[in-house]
Amino acid sequence: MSVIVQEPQAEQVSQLIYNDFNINVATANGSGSQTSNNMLIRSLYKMGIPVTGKNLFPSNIQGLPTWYNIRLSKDGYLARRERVEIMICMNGATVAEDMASVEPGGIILYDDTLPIADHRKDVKFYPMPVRELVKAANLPYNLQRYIANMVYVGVAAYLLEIEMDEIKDALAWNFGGKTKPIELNWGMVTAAYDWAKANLTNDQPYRVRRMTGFNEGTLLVDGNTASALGAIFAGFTFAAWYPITPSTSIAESLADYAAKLRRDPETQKATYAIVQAEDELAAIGMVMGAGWAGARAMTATSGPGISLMSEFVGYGYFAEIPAVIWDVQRMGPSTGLPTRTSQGDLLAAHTLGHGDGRHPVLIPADPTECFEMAGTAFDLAERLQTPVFVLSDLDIGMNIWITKKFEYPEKPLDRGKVLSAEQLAKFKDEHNGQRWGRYLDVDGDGIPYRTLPGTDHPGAAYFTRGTGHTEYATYSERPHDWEKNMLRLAHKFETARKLVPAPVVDEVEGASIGIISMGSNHPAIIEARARLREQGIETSYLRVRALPINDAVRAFVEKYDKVYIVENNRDGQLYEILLVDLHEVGYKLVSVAKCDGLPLSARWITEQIAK
Amino acid sequence: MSVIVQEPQAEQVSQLIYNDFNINVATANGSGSQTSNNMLIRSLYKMGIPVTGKNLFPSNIQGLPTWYNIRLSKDGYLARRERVEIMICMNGATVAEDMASVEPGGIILYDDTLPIADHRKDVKFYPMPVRELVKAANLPYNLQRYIANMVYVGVAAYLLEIEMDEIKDALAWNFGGKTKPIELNWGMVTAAYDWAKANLTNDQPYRVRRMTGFNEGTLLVDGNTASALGAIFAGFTFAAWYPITPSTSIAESLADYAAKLRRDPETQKATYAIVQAEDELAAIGMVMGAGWAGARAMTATSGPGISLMSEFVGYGYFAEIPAVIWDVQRMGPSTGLPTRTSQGDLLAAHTLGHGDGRHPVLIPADPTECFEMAGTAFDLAERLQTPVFVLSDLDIGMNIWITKKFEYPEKPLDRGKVLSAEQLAKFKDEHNGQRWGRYLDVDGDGIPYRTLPGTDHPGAAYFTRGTGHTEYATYSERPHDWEKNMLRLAHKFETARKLVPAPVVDEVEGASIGIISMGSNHPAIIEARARLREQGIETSYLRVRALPINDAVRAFVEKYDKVYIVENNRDGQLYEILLVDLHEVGYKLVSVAKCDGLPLSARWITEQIAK
Amino acid sequence: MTATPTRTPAPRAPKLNLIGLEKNAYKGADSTLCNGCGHDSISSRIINAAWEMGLKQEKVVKFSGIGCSSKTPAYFLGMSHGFNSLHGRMPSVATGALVANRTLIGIGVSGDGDTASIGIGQFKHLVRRNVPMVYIVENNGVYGLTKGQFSATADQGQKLKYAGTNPYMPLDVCLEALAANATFVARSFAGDAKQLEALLKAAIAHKGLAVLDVISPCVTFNNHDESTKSYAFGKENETPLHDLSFVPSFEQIEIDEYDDETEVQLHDGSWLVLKKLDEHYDPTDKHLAYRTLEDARKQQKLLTGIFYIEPETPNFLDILQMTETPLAHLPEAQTRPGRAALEKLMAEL
Amino acid sequence: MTATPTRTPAPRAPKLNLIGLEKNAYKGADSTLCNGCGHDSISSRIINAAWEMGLKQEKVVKFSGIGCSSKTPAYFLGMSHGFNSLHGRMPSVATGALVANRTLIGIGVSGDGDTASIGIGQFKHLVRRNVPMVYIVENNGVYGLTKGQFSATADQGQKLKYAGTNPYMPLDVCLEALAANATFVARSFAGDAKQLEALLKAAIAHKGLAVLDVISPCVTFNNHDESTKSYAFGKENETPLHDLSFVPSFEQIEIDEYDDETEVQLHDGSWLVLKKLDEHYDPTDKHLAYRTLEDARKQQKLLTGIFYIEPETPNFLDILQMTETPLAHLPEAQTRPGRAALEKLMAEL
Ligand SMILES: Cc1ncc(C[n+]2csc(CCOP(=O)(O)OP(=O)(O)O)c2C)c(N)n1
Ligand SMILES: Cc1ncc(C[n+]2csc(CCOP(=O)(O)OP(=O)(O)O)c2C)c(N)n1
Ligand code: SF4
Ligand code: SF4
Ligand SMILES: [Mg+2]
Ligand SMILES: [Mg+2]
Repeated sequence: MSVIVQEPQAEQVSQLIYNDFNINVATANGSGSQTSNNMLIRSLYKMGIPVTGKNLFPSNIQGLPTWYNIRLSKDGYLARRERVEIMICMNGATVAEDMASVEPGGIILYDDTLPIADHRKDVKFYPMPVRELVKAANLPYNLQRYIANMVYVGVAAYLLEIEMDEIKDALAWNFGGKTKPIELNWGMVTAAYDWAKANLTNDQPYRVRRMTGFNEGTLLVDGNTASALGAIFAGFTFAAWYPITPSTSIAESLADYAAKLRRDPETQKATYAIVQAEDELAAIGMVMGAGWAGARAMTATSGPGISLMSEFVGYGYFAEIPAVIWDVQRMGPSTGLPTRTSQGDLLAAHTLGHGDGRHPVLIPADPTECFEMAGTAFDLAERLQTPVFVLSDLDIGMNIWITKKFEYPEKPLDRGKVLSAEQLAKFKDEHNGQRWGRYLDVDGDGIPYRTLPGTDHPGAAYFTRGTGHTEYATYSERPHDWEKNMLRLAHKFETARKLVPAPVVDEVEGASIGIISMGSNHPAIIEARARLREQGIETSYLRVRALPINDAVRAFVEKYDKVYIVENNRDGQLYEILLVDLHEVGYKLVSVAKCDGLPLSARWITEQIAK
Repeated sequence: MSVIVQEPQAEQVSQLIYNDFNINVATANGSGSQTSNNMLIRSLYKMGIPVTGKNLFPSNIQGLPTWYNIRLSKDGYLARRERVEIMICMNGATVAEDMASVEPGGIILYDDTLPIADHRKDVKFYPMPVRELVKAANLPYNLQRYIANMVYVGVAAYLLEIEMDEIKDALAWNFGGKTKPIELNWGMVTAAYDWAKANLTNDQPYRVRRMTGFNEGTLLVDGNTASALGAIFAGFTFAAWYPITPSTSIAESLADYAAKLRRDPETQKATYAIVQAEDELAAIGMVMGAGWAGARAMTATSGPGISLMSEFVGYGYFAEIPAVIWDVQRMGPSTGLPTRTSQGDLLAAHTLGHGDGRHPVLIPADPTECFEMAGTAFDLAERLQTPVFVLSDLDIGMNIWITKKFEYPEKPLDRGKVLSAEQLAKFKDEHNGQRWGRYLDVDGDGIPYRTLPGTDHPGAAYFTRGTGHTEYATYSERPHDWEKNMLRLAHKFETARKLVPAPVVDEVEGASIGIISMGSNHPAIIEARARLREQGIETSYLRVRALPINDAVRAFVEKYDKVYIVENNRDGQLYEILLVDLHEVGYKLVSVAKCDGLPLSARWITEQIAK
Repeated sequence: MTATPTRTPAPRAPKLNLIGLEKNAYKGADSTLCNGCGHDSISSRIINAAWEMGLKQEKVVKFSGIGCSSKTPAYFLGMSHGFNSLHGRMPSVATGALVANRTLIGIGVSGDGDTASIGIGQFKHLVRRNVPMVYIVENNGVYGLTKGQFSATADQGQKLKYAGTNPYMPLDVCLEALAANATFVARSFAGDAKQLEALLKAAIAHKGLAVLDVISPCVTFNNHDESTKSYAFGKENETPLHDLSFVPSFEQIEIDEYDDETEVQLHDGSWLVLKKLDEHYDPTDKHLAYRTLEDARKQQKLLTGIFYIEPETPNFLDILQMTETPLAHLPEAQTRPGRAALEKLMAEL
Repeated sequence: MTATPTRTPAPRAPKLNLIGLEKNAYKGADSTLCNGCGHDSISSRIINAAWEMGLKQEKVVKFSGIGCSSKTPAYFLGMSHGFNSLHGRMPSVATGALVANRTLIGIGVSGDGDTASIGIGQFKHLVRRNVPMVYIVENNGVYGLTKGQFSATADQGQKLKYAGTNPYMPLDVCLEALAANATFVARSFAGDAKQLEALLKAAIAHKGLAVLDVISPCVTFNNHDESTKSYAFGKENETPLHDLSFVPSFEQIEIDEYDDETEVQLHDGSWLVLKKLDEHYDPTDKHLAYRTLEDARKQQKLLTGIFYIEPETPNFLDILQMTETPLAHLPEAQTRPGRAALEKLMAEL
């Protein structure tokens, strides 16, 4: 068994650093390190420490390098942070660069069978006798590879002083109380802890300690789970999907939770249907059919999927069919980087399809908003009778976030303007003698009334089509009919402007600079604003939560000398969209866009604005 | 046989109107009136008269109302004109509204079996004994319906004084010299002419007469034929397509002409391949495969087709594959109005696909530019290694236009940066020791070199993919590799900016107003400018011929107080695209957009600008 | 089979059907197809079949893709909702709608281009899921609406005015359905009113997806006598596998069994009676179906009748195990779990 | 058949092949698939077959869609161009490329999701066109790359950890090919090196499209013993139709004819020799192929071998009647008509 011998003697630990550093765990994909990393995060979270985890994994099933970044921030900054103080090296393929990446003064825990290329003098090395500990534990052969990862949990627990009880609780939670795996894993954690205690001198500065004030009233959850739960509590009844990273877990969570929460209490039959389609063209087609027939219908996909959905989304816009489309964005264009995050689908989603047309887009910033917007999206889709996009991304969707507890939705479902047979019979009386027309705007909001197939009234039927039609849904090629209908759709879009979630604004007295951003950039913006303030730059901040934007955005831009539009794509898509709506004040807008597959960091944003 | 008895006696013909009026022929779809209309236009054209024909036909094969609008304009204004002086009524389904639509002072020729709802006093009525004349002609039964339409040709020829020899020549041309149909049709024309001469008093003011000065050096041809010819003279070698109105005739003409012009003189084998694919997804996939393998590959489609091509076009952008995509625009969104024109696909084509990315778009304004841009598009696609769109529309594509003769392309084909085995062997020597990398920018223009499959060199192969890659085409998920590659693609787009066709500018001294427009709006803009000048409003005019725009557009906008962006869509798509590029001067731009399925009229444009 | 089908001589056609409607009430808008188009005949057959079966139109939904054929749902059952979708994509739309409301009776109309060219993928998966609906392919071997190009069902060697000669072997809609595990596979001819109506009724009564490939001449682009999709060819060469009749469940009177007849009882209690013609054809023998269809394709023979049937295989709705109430009608109380459920969930996260 | 195939006892594997290359030269980049993945075995078989046939890699093009399987072209024949296209869309890309350069030898690799789910439409049409290439489906009955959902080839009743139980009957890749008029339809097993190599060679030698459905276990998501796509199942239950060997055209020595053998001569002069096992199977009998495949699907039997072959049917390149020079290499003089042609044309307009 190896002990710490090789590493250079570092200076004494002058000052301990509590709850404020970055751990990076380097493993290979498919090696089961996910459980270990979750145990670390969960126990830190339960200790009250603000913590965030970002999984940087390859588009591969097994064997390629994977990094898991755990940031602790006593101040509550939970964006991706570039610098790493604690490196845990479990993967020979990347060990050299991993060790090189640590900040001076940092520490390196490593599987002691790995080679060390360069004995840096400015960091501390802690070898871990993984192989020996696994051997000693006498594990079932098929589990060895996975449980080996508990070694670093134990060693880290010792060095950082993570509460072992919390690790134990986390394991119990993770394995749903199943004794056998809990014992095996816990055994390995304690063995490693004990080994570390016996063999390591804890002369490094990083420590954790229980704290309060941040994690109260929160959950630790990934966005896709939240999205699925949101859909369930928003009364979804139909989902069709096709597997694609990083959206797959929305559909899979939906299936898991719905099986438990959405059965008829008497018959145990399902109050929903989930269909794995043969592709995205079929998935959206099914959603169109279901939404048209009266289901609350949704799909979840990612970039390539929305490309394939173009024609149907244009149909939905024109034929006015409610549909909710989750686009959990990954890096595009094309197949791109399937396991990396981006905000590159904004423009495509907003304008999807040939010909004229715009679609409402909701942009959640964290799992809580995923939960809420799942409901908002259905309400809007049914109210507006149009496809509504929700643009999440891999960072929100697949990483776990500390996020506000979900509030039970108080508002009843908005099922929109649907006429029952009885309402249809009374329609004329209730609308100044105006006969019902499927595409007739009687309320002045651009939104007509619809009937569902099966409505037991001889006048309920109409013929839905993607071709020109009159207000009474009869075929028409007359220029006037076409134009009138399209102008009504434009007017309906103005109605949407008033209904979509308003931006969230945080204005600072005396600031001359504004920042506009969206979605998962939120934590990085918060942190960047704090850094800018340290540099004497006060900023106000508006977070766009939906397209089309409303007047608040214009009002915000008008107030500031310069407004930075921060986004995670190459082309500055939000910037371009805002330019069109706000062109009179366009000269104030500055695009701050970057896209390399990683969530934006506060450091980079700060540099862009301060420069 | 009926003679003119019923119609009210109109005032004497005080003044004759030569070569300056609008004829509208109302028939039913599939009744064969197309030949008659073509005969009218062709003979007028051959008489030297500026003339234009706009076919307003339904999305139907047989039986629904169709109008054919023939405008004569001695001043050479060839836009759609709203007012009709001469109505030819052959369709009972629309006869009432057709008769009502004529300008006061106009004339109505009608099949005398049709009912006349309202005996307007302000127009002249000329009944035509179609049934009797057909009966007398003793035609083969199956041809009666078609040849019946020659009656109005004969009557119109008499009334308007069209030269009968030109009609005869037109028939000979139309039937490729085949005696039998020429005789049958000519017989009917003359019979009708003779009848008219014997029975009608030509007391109406409209006349044609031979003129010179306009039609010299021109052709009478539709845009789709021109596009196909352009592709043939640009050395296309591969086309894959799926039938869709109004693009179908590009592929069909391509097949017809290629069969004649593109056979190996020795073997009579084809020097090209045209494949009717099973759908548009397959058509663009084939084009991608063929372009990648070194063919000059193209497809032709319309809106729904480009929606379906989204994913592949994004692939082509990212994997850098040359492809030419003709989008002959019809009215969208969705299935829309398949037989009506629009400029609604501009934004979709320019930004097609999820994730970041922009595609060059060429915008021809007439058949001559269709011919030219067919070549430009191939050259650009191969030079830039990217999908290039050509946005024609139904108005250009399917209507016949008087257009400048095609010039034989002098420039050799630009096949772009393709390395042969020999060039590859010398690459390092010729590029400062730099080894060839498929995605390596050695020239600083963002455009790398490619090799074709089959290249006989052991180092020629590379792996093409839609996922992240290094400059050497190896798989990579590294943030830096991704970003570098995407920034190179952005830089390549800047190179495109310099290579695409420049706008055409017509500046008028002292004008304070600018007009920017594109494509088939051109004739209407010319006319609108003349009308505005009559009202004392001088305008300068810039016609965008491609995206991305170049500096000339900015320079133009900077010069004028107000610049109207005139386009045939609802959302003002060109306006929005320009706003992004020119946002500092965005306050000058005014969107003038309309979209009802018809080509824009000068009258409407004039009103928008003068108001 | 335990019970036997029963028939009384059909009474003279009554003016009103079972639910008291005249046949006219089953019409739709006026057709805008070419005079004599096969598709219009099929629409008439649908009107007839629906009227005779006493279908309540409010319970019917019509689906289609794009093409001349796909326009026809506007021309029949005017009191039924219709969804004229996208080219080749009717199957997915129908799937979604029929899952959303399981009480609806689905009738889909497609073309050979719509189904066999662009739409073959969705078609295969619709068949595989056994979505309960009638799927009619109005098969004319050309793209009518885009003016006469070959579709994927055009015969090899066929010549068309503009499109030239077709070099490819056709895809056979029935074979494709069979390979994808279809439970009802039939072919008919637009000119054979009696057979087509019987098949339509059986298809409506069928528990799962019923594929009806109906040869439907395009008089404008593909009706010359040599075409296997022409009226002339059909009239001369149609070879029925059996003489078909349909006995609805509401006409249950015992009669004798005949030697030369096979009866297939459908899920709703109705019967399809197949009277032997030349040879006995057993529509429950899948191998026979493959062989018969493949031979017919090769020999360009127009065989009609029901090639294959599985009356009891679970359909898509059975598989999904949903509540009886249509999803579209579930009240909020049943679709939104309670407050406690959310609290519990969050506690478990 | 006029000639008979001939064989000498195979010489000991030489270090260099016909064109003087070591086997190593046929490798590609290192695989990033899971250890033990069936797909990697197939890559090895391709490397072997290509090496033994002496293929010039510069003349080969590799195509794929998206999936674990579709990644593999990066792992073999590193000196060949490759086109890793979009999910389900390899057929169209391959069609375009092979038409653009008719001298190329096309090898496509797809997955069961890639071919039978999203890609079934393009697959059917590729088959119908008889595009000359090898089309390998690495069939594991799941979506590997997206972590274990059912594909359209999963067995009915199959259970998977995350995906539950599959309620649908599978689409059978070979049946689908057959129904679409395929000219070469075979199935093999990633664990049967000898048979697979023989089939690969025959597929490469085949004049038209050769469909090879290869059962290829996904060790991570679908390798439990009950799965018909597992190693264990394959090893125990693989039932070859015949004992296959391939005699390339360059090994032409006369030998005796055996009673228990059938020989099929391929277009390039090579031979596929089928040695009878239990029963005689005639791979030119299409009816037999349907029956055999349908029974195997129903009974979940893993039958391997060549189900159907038409060695001489014209392929897509024959149909297109292009010049011999690849389109990609035609000089401008041949692709741009002369000035006079344009003048003449304009005069005729
Ligand atoms: C995506 C798309 N591509 C092409 C078209 C053009 N299109 C309309 S109908 C049709 C073919 C219809 O053929 P078929 O299904 O056989 O119907 P038919 O008209 O013969 O009844 C095509 C290609 C379209 N509407 N949408
Ligand atoms: C348009 C699109 N949809 C979904 C995906 C996600 N995706 C990647 S691979 C795959 C399935 C692959 O399954 P299969 O073809 O069986 O290959 P395997 O991984 O099993 O070898 C899916 C759905 C994608 N890349 N593109
Ligand atoms: S074109 Fe053919 S299919 Fe279309 S309506 Fe006319 S006859 Fe029918
Ligand atoms: S997940 Fe399955 S198919 Fe993919 S590499 Fe691993 S074993 Fe192979
Ligand atoms: Mg058809
Ligand atoms: Mg698979």
